Amino acid sequence: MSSAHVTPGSVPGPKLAAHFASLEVQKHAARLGMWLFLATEILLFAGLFACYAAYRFLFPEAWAACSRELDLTMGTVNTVVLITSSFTAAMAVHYAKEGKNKMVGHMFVLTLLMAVAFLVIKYFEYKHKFHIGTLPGRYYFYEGIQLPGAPLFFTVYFASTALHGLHVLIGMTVLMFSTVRAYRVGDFSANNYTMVELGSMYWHLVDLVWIFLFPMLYLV
Amino acid sequence: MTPSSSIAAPGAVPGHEATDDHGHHPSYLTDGTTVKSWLLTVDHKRIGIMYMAWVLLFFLVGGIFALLIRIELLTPGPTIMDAMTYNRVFTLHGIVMIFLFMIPAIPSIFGNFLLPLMLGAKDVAFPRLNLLSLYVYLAGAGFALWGMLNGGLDTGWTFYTPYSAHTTTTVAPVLFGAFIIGFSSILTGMNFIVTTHTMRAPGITWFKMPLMVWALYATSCIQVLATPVIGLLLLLVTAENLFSLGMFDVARGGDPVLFQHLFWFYSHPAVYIMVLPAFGVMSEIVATFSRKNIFGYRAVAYSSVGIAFVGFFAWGHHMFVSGQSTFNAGVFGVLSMLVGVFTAIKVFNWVGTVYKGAVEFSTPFAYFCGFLFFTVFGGMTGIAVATVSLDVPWHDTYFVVAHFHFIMVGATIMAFLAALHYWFPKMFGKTYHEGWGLVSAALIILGFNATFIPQFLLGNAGMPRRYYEYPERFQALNVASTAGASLLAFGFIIIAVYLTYALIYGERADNPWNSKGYEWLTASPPPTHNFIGPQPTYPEEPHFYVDPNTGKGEVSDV
Amino acid sequence: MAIANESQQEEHNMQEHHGAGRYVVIWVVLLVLTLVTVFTGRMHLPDFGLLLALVIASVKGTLVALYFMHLSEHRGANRLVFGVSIAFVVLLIGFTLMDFGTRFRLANPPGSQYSDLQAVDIGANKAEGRQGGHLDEKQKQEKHE
Amino acid sequence: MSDLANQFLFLPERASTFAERVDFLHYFVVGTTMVMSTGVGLAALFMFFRYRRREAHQTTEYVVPDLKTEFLFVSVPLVFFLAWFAIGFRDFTWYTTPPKDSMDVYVMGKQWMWKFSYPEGPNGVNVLHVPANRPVRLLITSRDVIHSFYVPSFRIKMDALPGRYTQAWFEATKPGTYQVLCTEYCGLSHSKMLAEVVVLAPEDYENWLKEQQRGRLQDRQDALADTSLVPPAARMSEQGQKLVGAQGCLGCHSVDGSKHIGPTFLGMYERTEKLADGQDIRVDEAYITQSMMDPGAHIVAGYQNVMPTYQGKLQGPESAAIVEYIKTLRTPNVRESASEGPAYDPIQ
Repeated sequence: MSSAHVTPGSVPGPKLAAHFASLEVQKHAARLGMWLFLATEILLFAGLFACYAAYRFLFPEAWAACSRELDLTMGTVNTVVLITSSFTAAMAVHYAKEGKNKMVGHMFVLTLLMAVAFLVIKYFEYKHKFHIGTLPGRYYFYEGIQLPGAPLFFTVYFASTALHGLHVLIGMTVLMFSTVRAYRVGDFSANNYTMVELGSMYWHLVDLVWIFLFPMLYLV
Repeated sequence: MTPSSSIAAPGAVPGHEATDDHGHHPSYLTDGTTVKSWLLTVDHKRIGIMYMAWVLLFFLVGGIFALLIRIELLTPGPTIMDAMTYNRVFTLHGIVMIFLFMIPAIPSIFGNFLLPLMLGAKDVAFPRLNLLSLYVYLAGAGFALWGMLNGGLDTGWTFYTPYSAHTTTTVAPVLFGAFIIGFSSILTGMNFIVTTHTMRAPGITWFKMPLMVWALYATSCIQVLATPVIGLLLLLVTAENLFSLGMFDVARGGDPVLFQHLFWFYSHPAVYIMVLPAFGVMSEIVATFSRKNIFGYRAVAYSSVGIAFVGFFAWGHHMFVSGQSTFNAGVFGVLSMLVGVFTAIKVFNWVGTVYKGAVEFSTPFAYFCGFLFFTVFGGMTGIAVATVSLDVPWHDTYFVVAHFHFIMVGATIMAFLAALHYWFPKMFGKTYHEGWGLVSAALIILGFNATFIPQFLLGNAGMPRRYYEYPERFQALNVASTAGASLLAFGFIIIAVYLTYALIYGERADNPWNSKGYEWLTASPPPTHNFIGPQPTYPEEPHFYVDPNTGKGEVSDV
Repeated sequence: MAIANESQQEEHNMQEHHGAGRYVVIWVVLLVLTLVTVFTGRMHLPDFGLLLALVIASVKGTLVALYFMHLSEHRGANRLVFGVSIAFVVLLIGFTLMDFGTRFRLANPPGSQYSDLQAVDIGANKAEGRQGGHLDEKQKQEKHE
Repeated sequence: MSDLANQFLFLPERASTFAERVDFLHYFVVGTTMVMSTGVGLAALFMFFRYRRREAHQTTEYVVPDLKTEFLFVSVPLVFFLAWFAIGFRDFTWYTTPPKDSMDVYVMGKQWMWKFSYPEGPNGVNVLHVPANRPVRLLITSRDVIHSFYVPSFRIKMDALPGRYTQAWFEATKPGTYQVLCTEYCGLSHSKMLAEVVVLAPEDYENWLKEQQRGRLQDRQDALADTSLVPPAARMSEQGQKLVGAQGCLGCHSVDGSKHIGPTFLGMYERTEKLADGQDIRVDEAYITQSMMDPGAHIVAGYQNVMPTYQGKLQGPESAAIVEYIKTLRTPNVRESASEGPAYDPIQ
């Protein structure tokens, strides 16, 4: 987009790339693109959900027993943390529309802090599992549950939480760019908030996936 | 309603003179000649051309693997390699041809080049993502090639567990490479969908889009929705192979059939990723060369979307004898029949298009004839193998191999070559030698038949696929197949020679077919921003060859 | 070049700007639903426990998608994309489960609810991992029925 | 008539009840396909010629199909496809539902051979004996990766999944020998994983069964019509299995892993043994052969030097056959009795 130019006018606006007919089109394209990308993310997790569903269907007893082995308190706290971080991300979009760049930055910093909290809690959960041996497949050495399918539960658990954790990290990176821009440049406004909006959409997706993973793993 | 003036006089294209005669607006080929101007370009046309270079290179690699396979199968015993090498060669043939050639071939080359032109846009919606998709593709290809050079893998391109989880060959880098290529496929798909939604020039409503665009749109939907599932699956198998993650591990209660479900959830729609763009290309070509509006335009457009949708729910017909339930076999069997119906609609409408047309039998049309043949027989044998009980003896035999080569190699390569010849003047502003074009088309169509018809019979006789050695009674047909393959290789060599010659010394051409497709209303090769000056008015309908004086007045119903 | 109709429509929809109160309400509802699902989850309802949890999760997910992700204001393609992807997830899972539920029982993983084979072991460590199964005497007689 | 069609389509001999059903549908599908595509092709060719171009910028009439035509385009193929499906699915259901009076045979695939065993009767490697005109249900499993059991002449095929059973059944219609192929890629020697089904007339089958139960050696040559079909290694190992019984090896050597007077054959091949003199030796062909001919040369620690020499008692090919047989017992945890169920050994 070498020949991009700034739209005339005193209000700092977004850049219009030369190949788009108008700003509306450009924003529409960006948003549709993001939704398509989120659709691919949903289908990425769909594969894991299918594995989960199949094995839950086959081994309900092992699933119930293993699920009770997880730390429900930590899981609940993590859910609350992630939902709240999603709320602050939504607020960031709200402030961006009003042009309050400082508040956008603050909201994203809160979101990022909660993301870190989420990962720290996850770390302690993992650590405990490595300690007692509720590990995937052949690495499983926990004596407490000797039901067929138990090692599979932890394969699914680790695969899905690890993939989700990876998405938390990616989401954090995305939000960090918006945060820096909000503080440094501060040009988000009612007609220029696509970057904030898309970043926060990604973060909501991370939240959305966890909203499903939480009952699937902790509340069978 | 009368068609616009630009339709009436194809020669008087706005901006055309300015480009060629005065040189104010260099074509995309000459606008910047440095290496950097190519490698860092965001111009969809240059990206398409770069894709073409790489994709053709991988086609050559895959083709060499194919010839090695055919030579090995000349005799019942070992011929030129040992069993391990053979197992790797057929695996790499599959992986290279599917992930590196067939999936990007038509969408990434011709889709990239033509989609914005056909929609009257300056570029695709996300030009930088478009460039990124090329480099992601190359990165994935690099990983895969590195894995191949380190010994390759012997799982077959289907990577079935538990074999792929335990084989000692180099599985991980190749799988990871395929995973990365998936991203490239997703990026292209996203880009095309958004472009189709937001970048259409004024007047282009959904039902005025050329059928190529419909086909690309349907293809992109599949790419976006199916590719993530195989991405996840490839990661799981890589993890299984490297760290024994255990998702499909039989010893832990895992189910290898679940792997197959997830695998075919992608890989069956992936077949349509390969063949739908071919349908799009052929819709363009049959209209241009018979100078006729498409018979049943809406039926062809809807059937593209229909195939894309129903194609997702037919995956179980790859698993009739895998231990899947009888009930599921029935459900998937019925749904597979629907895909067949959609394809049949297309075939009938293509043939119908010729009715009362004005056929010019040039090279792209010759490929259309071959395509029609391969699609009908490839499609019908597809229906036959999806007819549940018939699949029992045919499954995993050479019958299936011949069937999908008829569709994927026959139909898709016919379309690829047809597109290459049809849009060659558009891309490079030059023409090739028509005589050689027809000769090589005849050679290739003959070669395909000679290669794969014996394979249908081999399948009937019961020869399983992926066999290094085979009982002696299968030899005669195998020799016939190998002979056909060499004919085919010869045909490709001729094409490579005369097209390279045409690229350098070819005669100057602008629109040698007098096509009225919207992409032909700008100069050949097009300028960097596709259209110069006032954009040509979009025709009343796509594929419109009606006499402007009478208009649509005499609408004949059939 | 004019604007494609779709884009205009969407821009129009996105003009709406709501107060922050709406987000707070959604947030509170989400937290309440989380507590409800934890509460019902701890009751270990026998059959429909997971189903109930998933229904609550779907409600939460819908709220996030509609209001945090502004899907309630988006029209056309965006909704279609989201809807189709969810539908495909459901169909993928549905067809797969249908297979496990209706399969020849001995073809399911041994030790599972839908198999007549007993698991030899659970495959817990490197040394085990030879999960097979065997038929009970009773089942041997019944297997033809 | 149908023989001619079979020859034309290169179909193998038809030797089961299922094959008759499949072939009937095959002819129907091929027939309608040929008729319809010939029709479409001729129509296309005619129009290519009839409507050839007469001038470069020729314009054409605007032709669109009416609803009736489009309906025809949809309904005609749909009716045919659904008819094929209905017949095909009926036959498939028939194929996946074994009759109640069928006899069970357990089939186990492993890299790269097939083992057959009967619930109460004998075992066989790469040769399956069944009576003609009686339904036989196969309970198929695998011990390592996925294999697929395919008998072209019966038109039957079913994947062998590790650790569980799939089922297939057939009723052979005429005595003879039919080839079994593996159709799911299973590794290096996938294409050598051949076996055969020997269909015997009912009374011959009874005799064969009795002979097996009496434990007498049976002359394999009588039953085999075409000896070239079975791979040499598999044939040898089967001969070896018989020799081991006939020569009395089993008096001292077990094949199920239990310790007896001599070391067990199970998993012996390629195992590293500690010798009485403290050295290590890797058990290979040479060592096994040497131990048969000169048993005292290298005694495995913990065993007495009590084995007589077989020098002169065994011919060269016979000792080789025994070696082949011992090789097939390579994988640990071999289960000899079939009814125990599927077992699974991950490849290391």
